[in-house]
Amino acid sequence: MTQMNMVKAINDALRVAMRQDSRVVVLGEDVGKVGGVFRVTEGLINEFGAERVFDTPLSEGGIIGTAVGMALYGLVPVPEIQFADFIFPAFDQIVSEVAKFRYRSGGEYTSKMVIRTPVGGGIRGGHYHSQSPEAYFIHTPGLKIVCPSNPYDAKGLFLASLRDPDPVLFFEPKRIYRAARSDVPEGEDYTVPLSVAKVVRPGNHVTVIAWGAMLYEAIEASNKAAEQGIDCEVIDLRTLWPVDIDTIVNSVKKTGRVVVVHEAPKSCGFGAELVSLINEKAFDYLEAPPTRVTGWDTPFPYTLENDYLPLAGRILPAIARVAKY
Amino acid sequence: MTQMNMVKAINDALRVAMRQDSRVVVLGEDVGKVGGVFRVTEGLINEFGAERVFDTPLSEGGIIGTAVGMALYGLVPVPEIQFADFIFPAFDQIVSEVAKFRYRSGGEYTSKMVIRTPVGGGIRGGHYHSQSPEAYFIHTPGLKIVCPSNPYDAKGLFLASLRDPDPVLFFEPKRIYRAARSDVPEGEDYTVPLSVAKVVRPGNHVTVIAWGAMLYEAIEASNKAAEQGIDCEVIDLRTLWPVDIDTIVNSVKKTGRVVVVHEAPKSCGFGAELVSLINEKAFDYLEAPPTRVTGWDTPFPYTLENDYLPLAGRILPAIARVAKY
Amino acid sequence: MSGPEFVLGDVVKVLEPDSTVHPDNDPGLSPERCVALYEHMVMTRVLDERLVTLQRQGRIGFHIGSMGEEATVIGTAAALDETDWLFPCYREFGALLLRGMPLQSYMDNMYGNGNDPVKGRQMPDHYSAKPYRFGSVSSPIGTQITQAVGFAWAAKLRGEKLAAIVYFGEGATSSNEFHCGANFAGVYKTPTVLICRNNGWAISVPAEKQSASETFAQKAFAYGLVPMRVDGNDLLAVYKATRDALALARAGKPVLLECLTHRLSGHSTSDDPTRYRGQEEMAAERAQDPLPRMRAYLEKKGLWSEQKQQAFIAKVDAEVKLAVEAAEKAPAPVLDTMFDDVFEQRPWHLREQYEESLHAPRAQGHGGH
Amino acid sequence: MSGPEFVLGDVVKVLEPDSTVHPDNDPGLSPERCVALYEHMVMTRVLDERLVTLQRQGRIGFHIGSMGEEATVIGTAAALDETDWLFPCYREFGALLLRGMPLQSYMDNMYGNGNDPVKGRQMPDHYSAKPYRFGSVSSPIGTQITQAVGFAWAAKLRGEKLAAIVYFGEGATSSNEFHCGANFAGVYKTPTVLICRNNGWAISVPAEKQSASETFAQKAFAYGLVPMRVDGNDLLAVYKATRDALALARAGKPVLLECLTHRLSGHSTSDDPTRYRGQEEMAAERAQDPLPRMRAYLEKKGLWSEQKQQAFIAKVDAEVKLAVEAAEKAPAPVLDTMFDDVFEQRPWHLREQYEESLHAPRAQGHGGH
Ligand SMILES: Cc1ncc(C[n+]2csc(CCOP(=O)(O)OP(=O)(O)O)c2C)c(N)n1
Ligand SMILES: Cc1ncc(C[n+]2csc(CCOP(=O)(O)OP(=O)(O)O)c2C)c(N)n1
Ligand SMILES: [Mg+2]
Ligand SMILES: [Mg+2]
Repeated sequence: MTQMNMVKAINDALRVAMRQDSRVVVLGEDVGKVGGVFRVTEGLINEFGAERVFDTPLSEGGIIGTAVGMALYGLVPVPEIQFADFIFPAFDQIVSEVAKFRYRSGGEYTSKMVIRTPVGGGIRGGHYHSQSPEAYFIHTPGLKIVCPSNPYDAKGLFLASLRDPDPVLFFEPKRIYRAARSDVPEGEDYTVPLSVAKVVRPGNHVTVIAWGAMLYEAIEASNKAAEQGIDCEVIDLRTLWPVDIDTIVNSVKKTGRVVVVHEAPKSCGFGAELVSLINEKAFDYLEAPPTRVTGWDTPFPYTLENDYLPLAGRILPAIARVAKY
Repeated sequence: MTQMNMVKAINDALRVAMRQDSRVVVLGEDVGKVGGVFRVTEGLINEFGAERVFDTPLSEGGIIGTAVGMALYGLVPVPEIQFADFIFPAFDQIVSEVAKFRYRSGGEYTSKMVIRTPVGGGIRGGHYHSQSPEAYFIHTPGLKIVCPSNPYDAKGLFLASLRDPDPVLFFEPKRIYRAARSDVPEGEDYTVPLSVAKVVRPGNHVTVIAWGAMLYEAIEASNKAAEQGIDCEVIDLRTLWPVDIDTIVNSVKKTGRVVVVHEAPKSCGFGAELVSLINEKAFDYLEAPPTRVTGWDTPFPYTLENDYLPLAGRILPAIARVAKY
Repeated sequence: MSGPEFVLGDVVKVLEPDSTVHPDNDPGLSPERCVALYEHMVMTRVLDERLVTLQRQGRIGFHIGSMGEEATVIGTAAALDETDWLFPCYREFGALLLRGMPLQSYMDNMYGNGNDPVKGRQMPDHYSAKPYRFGSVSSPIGTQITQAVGFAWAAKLRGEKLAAIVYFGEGATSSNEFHCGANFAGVYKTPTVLICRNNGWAISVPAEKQSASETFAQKAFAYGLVPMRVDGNDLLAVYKATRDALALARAGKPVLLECLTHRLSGHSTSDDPTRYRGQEEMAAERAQDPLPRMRAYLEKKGLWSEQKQQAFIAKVDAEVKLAVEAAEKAPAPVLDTMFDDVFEQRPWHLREQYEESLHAPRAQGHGGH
Repeated sequence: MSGPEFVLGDVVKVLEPDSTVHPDNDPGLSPERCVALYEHMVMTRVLDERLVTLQRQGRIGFHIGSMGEEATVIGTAAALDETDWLFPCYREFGALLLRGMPLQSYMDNMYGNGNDPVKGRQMPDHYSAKPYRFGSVSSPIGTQITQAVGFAWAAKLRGEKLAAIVYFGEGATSSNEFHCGANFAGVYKTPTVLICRNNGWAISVPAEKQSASETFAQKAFAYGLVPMRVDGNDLLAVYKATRDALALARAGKPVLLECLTHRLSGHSTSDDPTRYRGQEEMAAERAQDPLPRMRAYLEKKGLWSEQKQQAFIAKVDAEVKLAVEAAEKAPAPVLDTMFDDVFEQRPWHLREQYEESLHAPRAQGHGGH
């Protein structure tokens, strides 16, 4: 086992995958010599050559569109979108093509790929280097959405995503790219299964659902809540869609109280779906209104970034409110 | 008053607006001589000339991008996207630019426009001529979303949208373009205010929330429910965002039971937001889990279209279930 | 220091209106092949007419045809090697059938019935046909272009010797996807031929309003592609140009091939072209119909006759009639199929939704016919 | 029948390395104007260096500069009439200041403080400046191109005699928005000059991998635009070419103007160019620095000297120091501003969210400094 950060762990996952399966190719802006602006693809071009790692033109539509073609051929492309905020020029290809290809072709074709992209705030990136666009893609039938919170999971979830038969959007929380460290078996192959959430802190009073970078805020708030005698159960979703509904429902049946945390704007965010699912499946157990602590319904600001993000300071009062309801 | 259908009513609204304000221009694919594939812009080019009504190249990104530029200049563009399914090539301009322009420029610039586009199923259009993408835009701070259910409202809401200072997406439910008829004061100027919902059927047992074409299904189901002794209150949202929360909450406080209906896929659809808002604002009044009757989480199918849509036959059992809970 | 100069080549032509053949460009097709391709054009035309009627009768929901563009569609597809791939726009059912898709499957797709290879999920004329090395029709304009380029790029990376052709209209050159696709083709030198069917119209928008570029072919210069133009109403010229283009593409020089043709009908059964086109102009275009042009050539060579024409049409009519009957008899897709293929396996939420759908009363108006 | 031929014009040049001036192209700027523009280039350079230092010291979050591209940025902006509009990419702070934005406002933007005209909402170097007929910087590549075209189109429709120029890098020519914008400019003959700053790199991707087109200017042929190329390190040539381009654009012939220049730094303060560039190559580019070139010319004409240079730099340094001090003293934006300008008025949900935010403890790490 080696201690590594998330950047290194995903890099290691890519190496393992590419060594094992020559159909895996990496493409995107600056993924070659520079190894990506966050260095996630560092060194891949040296190991696997310019026939499997491509610096592309500045064209997200071209990256995803050609990746679809590669997938139709039978390769397993891993396109990188430099920041999730720049996925929108490729939105038509993702929503109209990647998501619908298997369905519309009666199962003849699949557009299997894993689209990697850094998401979320925390690097002082302002509107356009901070967004968390998961809700758009969850609302689009045909896509799976993953967001790891630590290096071990990141590697295992990436390898599971790659082997899953369906297209996956792999969201990398850039705030913890280097901050989160864990033991990761370097060069080894293992998977962390999709659609299986993880109870990272068991508890009985309030269920706190989070993922990615905000998981740490949820844990911090829960630890503070414990000082007030509130015993939180914190769930790391890991896969956002299809979500592990059983883990959520089991927890809520126990606690009757829920706080959902995410960075994306509140309205029509994934939090809304989670609240609705909990209503559908555990209404009779609810002791308090499921509560969302999220980014505000504004563009992501620059200077006030830390007032925008749903950090522990904002989660804690929500936990307290829900616990006391 | 003249009886007219929704196509004619919106056409009339455009005429009224263009006569009154020379800054209003219309642009889009086939909006000129042909008057749009649904004829909503019919005759405008004759009355207002090729200097105010533009047949554009096949480029939704170009349509919205140049419309932003026109708006920055001070015109009030009314771009048409031929089908809402084809809005995605312009997604970056809408999400990154239209929605954020006022905010990011500190209020210096606005990108005021009304984007018109036909939405929803009912014309046997399959995946790509049937979608209802409202949730994507509600999740994007900075946009207002309108969807009328009848010709009178369509005209009044359009004129209100045009005069509102913020960018509006005006979704026209194509299933009822010609089927819905009402008295509309032709050539006259009037507005129906944004963000004001309408109780179209008062009732005491179950609140049914709908809009656009599905409103009629909600009413039909409610009428059938009445035969079973269930008295539904049906709300036509008219403006989806910012939603008229008071009308919803007042109704739910009375009924304690809610069914939300929409055509878009269920997961992360606008129904989820409504359920969550109701939880936040009327939890203590809820007698049953708020229930969603929506399009399934699949691409929109062709032959089985009527099994996909949340028609009255699917709404009725949901009402009954919620009423009996 | 001066920049590069560009010269756009001639428009490739083979068959003069008087049926003489330009010897330099003659692709040298055998008489049998010429007849077979002509027959295929006629079959496409007959199908087109019949499908429009079925739509007018309310028996199918929609049709988008290739009337007037048969030489372009069939001439390009005929030039492919067996191992090559074809990525369609939506007017290429002639190519689909040429590649081997049975007429019955096509007709089932037109009805969206339970036998439709795409399970009744898409509108008519939105076929997929992987067994025939034929892509999947998608309505959003242009998306197939980047995909074809990516496919050819992948084949090249894997050392497989194939080329891919991709169709789109001149209107589609305005799309994001044309730009992305052409650019990637140029940069990665993918074995791709981009086939622009310039039929002069994007629904009601004429080509002159689509782009201020003098020709569509010259857009190639923006991407390092080879520009070519061909008389798209001339089957032999289209065949010849496509062969040449494929040879270039295989040699690492992707081509943008503009086929000059006409749309001798409305955009689709939903369109009424008289709202935006003059009668005279349409008549002038009908005079350039690729079918009589090829027929005159075959007749001059003694390979075709009025009698053969009648007999062939009768044969096609009979086949189409049978296919229609079978398509109309086929059951609608079962409810189950609505929830399949979203993912390879149904996750819990789709299992639940399927269960829920079983309890709902079936709505009226199923089955597409 | 033959297609059109294209000839790409020469690369416009005025100032030879030995400071002789090509008489045909000399724009005939007054000595005062020449000095003023040179001074402006120097000021930009000094600012660039100072801002990089501030970023390294952690006092500002980010900077994206124009080192090496000063002649391109300032030469183009200087050629505008007062009434013309300018739509920036993100390296045009030199143009911003030339148009009249006070240095202090720019510095406040770099700090995202409470005096920042865009209220601390965007990253540094993402300014908006409507009072100066200057657009709004947006990170997503290319979006400003269609906007500039739409703006110029609107002005033309309203009969206002103005032109709009829009900046973007050669990398941005691959974006959807370049394609849409260039196409609409051609079709509607908008008074727009599309300025491609070809600095050879899109972060780490070299221009040769960006497009297989031999030049970026020739992409004009795809859209019916006029192609022009200019030595982007030659202030006088850039000025001259832009004046010519503006005249064409005003006459209904929009121009794609490629400025050949170099990025003499990393992409931004986040980038480390040594990872992908050789020392020699970078040194060769530094030898083409536009500043010494213009300085030599001025010195030869007796308009400049080492003494003037020192004095001017000292003056700028002092101004920058003051601006930095003031920016650092300014308060951070108040919480309130986070909820303003999403809509013209706050709807209920933003009123509620604002209330909620007041009750939350303020997080650590505000204020950008
Ligand atoms: C992204 C998108 N926008 C609009 C449409 C609607 N539409 C369908 S076909 C068409 C015109 C296409 O013209 P062209 O590319 O010339 O092809 P042709 O139909 O002439 O073969 C339009 C506007 C669409 N399908 N997709
Ligand atoms: C849509 C989009 N994709 C990617 C990026 C990340 N990015 C920022 S600048 C840049 C390179 C731009 O190169 P070029 O257009 O040549 O301009 P230059 O920086 O050289 O002036 C990239 C890839 C972005 N901002 N927007
Ligand atoms: Mg066409
Ligand atoms: Mg560059």
